[in-house]
Amino acid sequence: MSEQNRNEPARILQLYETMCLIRAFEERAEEAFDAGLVNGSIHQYIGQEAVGTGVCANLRDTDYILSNHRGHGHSIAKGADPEAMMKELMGRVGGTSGAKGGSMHIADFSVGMLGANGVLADGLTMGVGAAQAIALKGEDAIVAVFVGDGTTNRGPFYEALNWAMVYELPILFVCENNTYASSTLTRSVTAGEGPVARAQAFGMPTFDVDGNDLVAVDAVAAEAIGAVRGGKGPQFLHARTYRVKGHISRDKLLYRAEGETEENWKREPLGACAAWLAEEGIAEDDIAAARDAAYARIDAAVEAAKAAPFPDASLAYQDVQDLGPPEIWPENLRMPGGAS
Amino acid sequence: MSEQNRNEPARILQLYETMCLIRAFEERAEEAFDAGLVNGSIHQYIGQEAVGTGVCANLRDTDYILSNHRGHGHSIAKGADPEAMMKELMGRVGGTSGAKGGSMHIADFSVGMLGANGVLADGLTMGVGAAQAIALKGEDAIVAVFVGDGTTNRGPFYEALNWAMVYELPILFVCENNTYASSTLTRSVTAGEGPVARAQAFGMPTFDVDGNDLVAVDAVAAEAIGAVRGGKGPQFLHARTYRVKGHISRDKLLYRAEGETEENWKREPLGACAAWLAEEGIAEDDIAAARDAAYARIDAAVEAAKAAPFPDASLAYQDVQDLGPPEIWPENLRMPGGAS
Amino acid sequence: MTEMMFQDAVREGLAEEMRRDPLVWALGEDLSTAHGGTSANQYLGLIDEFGPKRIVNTPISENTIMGAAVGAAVAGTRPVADLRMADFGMCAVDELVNQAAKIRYMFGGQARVPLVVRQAIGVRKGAAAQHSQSTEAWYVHTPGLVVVAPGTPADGRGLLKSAIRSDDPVVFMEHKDLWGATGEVPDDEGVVPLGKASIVREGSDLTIVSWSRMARLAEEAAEALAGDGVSVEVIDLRTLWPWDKAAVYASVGKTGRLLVAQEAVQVGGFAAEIMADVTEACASALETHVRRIGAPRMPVPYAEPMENEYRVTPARIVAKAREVLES
Amino acid sequence: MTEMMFQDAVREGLAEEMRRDPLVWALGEDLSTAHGGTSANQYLGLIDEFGPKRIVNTPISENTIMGAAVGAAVAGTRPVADLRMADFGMCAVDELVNQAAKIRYMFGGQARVPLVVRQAIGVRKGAAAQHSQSTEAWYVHTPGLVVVAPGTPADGRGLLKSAIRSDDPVVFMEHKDLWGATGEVPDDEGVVPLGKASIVREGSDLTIVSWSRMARLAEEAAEALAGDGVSVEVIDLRTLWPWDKAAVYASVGKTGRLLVAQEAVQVGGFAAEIMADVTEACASALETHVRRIGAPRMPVPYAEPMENEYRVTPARIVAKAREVLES
Ligand SMILES: Cc1ncc(C[n+]2csc(CCOP(=O)(O)OP(=O)(O)O)c2C)c(N)n1
Ligand SMILES: Cc1ncc(C[n+]2csc(CCOP(=O)(O)OP(=O)(O)O)c2C)c(N)n1
Ligand SMILES: [Mg+2]
Ligand SMILES: [Mg+2]
Repeated sequence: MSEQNRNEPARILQLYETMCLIRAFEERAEEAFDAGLVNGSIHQYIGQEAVGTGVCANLRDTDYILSNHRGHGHSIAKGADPEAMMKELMGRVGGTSGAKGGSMHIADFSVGMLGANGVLADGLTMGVGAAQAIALKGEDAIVAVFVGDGTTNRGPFYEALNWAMVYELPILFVCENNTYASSTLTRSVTAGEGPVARAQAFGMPTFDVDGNDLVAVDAVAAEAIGAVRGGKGPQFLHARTYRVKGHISRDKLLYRAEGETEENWKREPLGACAAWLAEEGIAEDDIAAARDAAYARIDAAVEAAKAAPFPDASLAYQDVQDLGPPEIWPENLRMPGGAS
Repeated sequence: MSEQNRNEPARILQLYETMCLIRAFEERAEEAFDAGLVNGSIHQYIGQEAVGTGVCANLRDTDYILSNHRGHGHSIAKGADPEAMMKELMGRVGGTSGAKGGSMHIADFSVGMLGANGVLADGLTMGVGAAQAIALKGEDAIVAVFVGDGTTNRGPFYEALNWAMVYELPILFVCENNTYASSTLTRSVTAGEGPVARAQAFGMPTFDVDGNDLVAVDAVAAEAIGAVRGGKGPQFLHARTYRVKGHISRDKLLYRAEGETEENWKREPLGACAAWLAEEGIAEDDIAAARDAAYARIDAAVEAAKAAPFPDASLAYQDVQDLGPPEIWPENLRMPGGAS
Repeated sequence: MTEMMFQDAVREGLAEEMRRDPLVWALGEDLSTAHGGTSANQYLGLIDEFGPKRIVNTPISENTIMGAAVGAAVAGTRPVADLRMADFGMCAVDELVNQAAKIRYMFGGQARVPLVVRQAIGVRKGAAAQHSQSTEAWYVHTPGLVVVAPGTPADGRGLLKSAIRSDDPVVFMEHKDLWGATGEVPDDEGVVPLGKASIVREGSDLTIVSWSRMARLAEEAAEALAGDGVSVEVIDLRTLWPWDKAAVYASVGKTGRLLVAQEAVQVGGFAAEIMADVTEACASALETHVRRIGAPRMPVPYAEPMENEYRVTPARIVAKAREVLES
Repeated sequence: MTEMMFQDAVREGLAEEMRRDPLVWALGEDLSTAHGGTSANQYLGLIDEFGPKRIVNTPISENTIMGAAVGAAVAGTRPVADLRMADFGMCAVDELVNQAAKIRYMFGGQARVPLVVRQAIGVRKGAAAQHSQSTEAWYVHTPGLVVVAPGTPADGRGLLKSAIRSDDPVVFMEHKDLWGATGEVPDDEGVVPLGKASIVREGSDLTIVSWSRMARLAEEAAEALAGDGVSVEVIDLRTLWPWDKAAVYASVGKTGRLLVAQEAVQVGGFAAEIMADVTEACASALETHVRRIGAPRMPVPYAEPMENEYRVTPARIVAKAREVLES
């Protein structure tokens, strides 16, 4: 994406379609979960689509991202195949991680998506390491790491910030401040001014943006990523957003004030982006077509996933490690078709 | 110590004696180490005496401190018995920790010294917990935690700062910036402006002081501790100092520029304090008497420690836990007098 | 007796201890809020009765949840630190093992560390590699710790009470898949002593020793074997350190045959310890050598067929039991 | 052959691998500086040859030392992360166990994690509870990890090379008390394969299996027993996972008697695993049941008489060996 194309409606329309893809994926994933088709639980990215989309729009295939437990949006934005992702959720052959990981362990190394993560903050320390590998190899690539607001209270967050600055690594930290950490209001357990002030204490340049405004995120991400690419060292992007859905698929949001969710839903990023596009002269039909294309692609992904076979139980023994057998069940304990 | 006594020469002379006690303890401990009388290794506090002394001078017996690996000075300043400490170093009956812990695990709960610590930063998280216990019990006490400059790069440091602020705990963080972390110049692996800026990012009030100036430390500690006691929440005290000796007893300081140690030795706190006392009209004889009393007390402690018996091997099985035996050696493997 | 869900019974136990002793308090992530999901309801409503100083909703700071619990314990309170899962417990191994387990000892008995750390174990459907681990063997191997792994609502409640009253640090490992399980819970105080096994089924041909949810599967296996005329004694250890050697030895003395069943990865698991111990201690009583069953040495996979391949099932226990019986 | 100190041999091995492969690098606290003490000389001088991008002096940030190594490994380099001691390694169990050990598996084989994590084990005189732990059993119990515990300078050098070349994450556990020990080191490349035991003494009456420094004490015990006419075969496992079952089974087939000796706390230690395995696998070859020897279940105490009480000594091994021989 060349610089002059930025903020061009055609580009934003494309990114709008990516956001729709994420939205559709999350909606269909929830339906699949409710229908009992998902083996584990899921963390939805609904309402935060602009952050992952705007950031990844400024990354190249050769750049890396590291994600967290809420990784569907990051994965799609970085170019992972939603069909393979849906298969992963449903535990089918063809899943991104061979159906070994599920929602929290989606990864697609072919597009530089180095993995979602079930343990908070570990993506940060791994991210600085990936950036160090880039530096050691002299590659022309950068790393972006996504971290939730609640996770900025874990120690490894600070270690990673310090580390990135000490070694002047090519890394962008993206703090997605969606207001909540699980059922806890993050500000109720967070001292001081928050993530931006904390990053600044390490001398790191920071950016603050309305994370529900795709155009704004895209522009700020371009600037921050440009700085990283330009050798200016680590940058910190704080995106203010809101998690409109429950923390996990089972969450009934009992901890929220009445009307809070609805109030925030009014700010969700897709509608705002569609309105911006319309204002910029994109035809309503084209906007609708982008949305429809996204939903159609995800619907097809769901069908393909449902039709895909379950992996054979014996695949469980693959990819543990090269050395040392996984000590599989002896003959008399092996059960055709798995457990009793 | 009432407010009007502060900065009074008589008070400072007392604290000078405490510093001499620490200095003498460390010198004699090194001699004992060199003579093979210390079972493990030691981390000396020489050059930093003013920090522990000045801070603890403003604490009460009922207040707690949590220390780190370099804990001799903190212990003495908080009122632990140097003789019991010397016995601990020499692994004798009567050691502060029953000769079970050694130099890195000196504790004296009777004076609120909740322990040195062999793992960096753990005193911080334990410290906020101790402060939380005080708050829960509604006690009129506070906690002071000592942390080295190098340790401020460990994640738990930040977690503890945030935690202390969130629960508005009665705690003072004392960062002893002695320039080095083991053989590493701390600033070479520390981004941004350092500990003070980091604490401020959590909204914590901070104090910065020349850690080699006892009078200054005493005054600043009084202010900071007064704030904690006055319910103003956690405070952060940054004391600039210098570790004139090696990191551990075996350290030959090969990583230092020539003359660096000597240059810094000129700023060591005892000489400056003695000069201040003289200027304030304390007779040289009185100053010398204080020093001599300290050395005499430590020399006696060394003699007492040398004369004390080693603990019986069977004591090793005590104080593991109430439930479940330590699974001691069966009869045929028990050896009179310990190992072969 | 009242029929209760495991998580409700344990919550009741906690509430009763908190009423009994004002120095008991709990800390952890999301303790004071209600999800509506299953797993976060272990503290539901307690905030209303005990307030935010005793039901402490913490930042996401595992090191400090554990470290603060240690500090608060040595300073005279009785914290219950919740790390949610043994997998996240790995973020605080240092504070648990280097501090909680050692403080009393290395300070020569000056201090006690009366804390309970809750960290749930076990495979829960689709939870995959980072939310399914059973790490009880690590803590059994750690001097200074008591390790508890209850398998019924009554034991969960009764052992939590004992754990809270204990002056030793106790690692309290619930099974995530038991949280929703139901069972009879006594109406009285119902304290269950630490270190005492429960003989959940008497038998004379074979002893199966197990704990946590696996003890329930062992019961199922015993039931199946009973259909074939085999009489199996099932021992639910409940406490893993110190484990009830007397009960196990006595049972082995009766049956002469022992199978140890665990959910965790077999290699290096706690079953090996029981085998090693009983092999030496009951050499003359054993009619055949001790056997064990545990999971393959692999991370827990996600998709159902593979997840099932990981699982120790009643059918597999039965098959292994037959091997013991036929030898 | 050249006589070398353990730490020097291992440093040589690292330097040779760094010369061989530019993607090999090391990170940890104080790696580029010289203490003058013993334990910090494992990297002495390497900074001069390899520079600060490959000998990386880190902040005191254990989570990130381990986490960055994982990230750098999946991104195509071969880091050697030094956590100094297994005790401090506890600060990074999460990154090692939840990430390094599982990434290949939970991402369906998309990535490898070719890293080595050095974390020394063992009691060193007067190091006490927090600087003396031997935690190898934890990592043997962790799927995805290879665990190495060399006991000689040659094995230290040769196994570090194999560990660096391995695409699996390897936990490399030196013994602190071996750093200064000397031994013959081959002048050639001297790669020692992972997973292969070393039969350090042949014998026919009894097999003693051990590893790390304890294998040296087992040799001393064997020597003492030889004086009484007992012929002991001593196997130094060197790699704990995967351990060399073929070598142990063959030896047990010959001697019919097995004693496993470890320095770590006996309860829940790796010796229990070997016992459990061999008990099942070699049932017919065993003339008496397998025995083990390990430390009491207590933290490591400081004062010498108590520290010695903790220690597994050659004399204790001899006494336990006699028990095996007389049964
Ligand atoms: C180390 C660790 N602690 C706790 C959890 C459980 N957990 C999963 S997500 C979550 C909340 C995360 O909040 P935030 O960082 O704001 O991200 P968000 O879910 O809002 O995207 C918690 C506590 C975990 N997965 N890992
Ligand atoms: C978690 C942990 N990592 C590493 C060590 C080894 N170590 C002991 S002291 C030390 C340096 C500490 O530096 P600093 O915090 O500045 O304290 P100082 O020694 O200067 O008083 C190191 C790396 C340790 N004890 N614990
Ligand atoms: Mg959030
Ligand atoms: Mg320092």
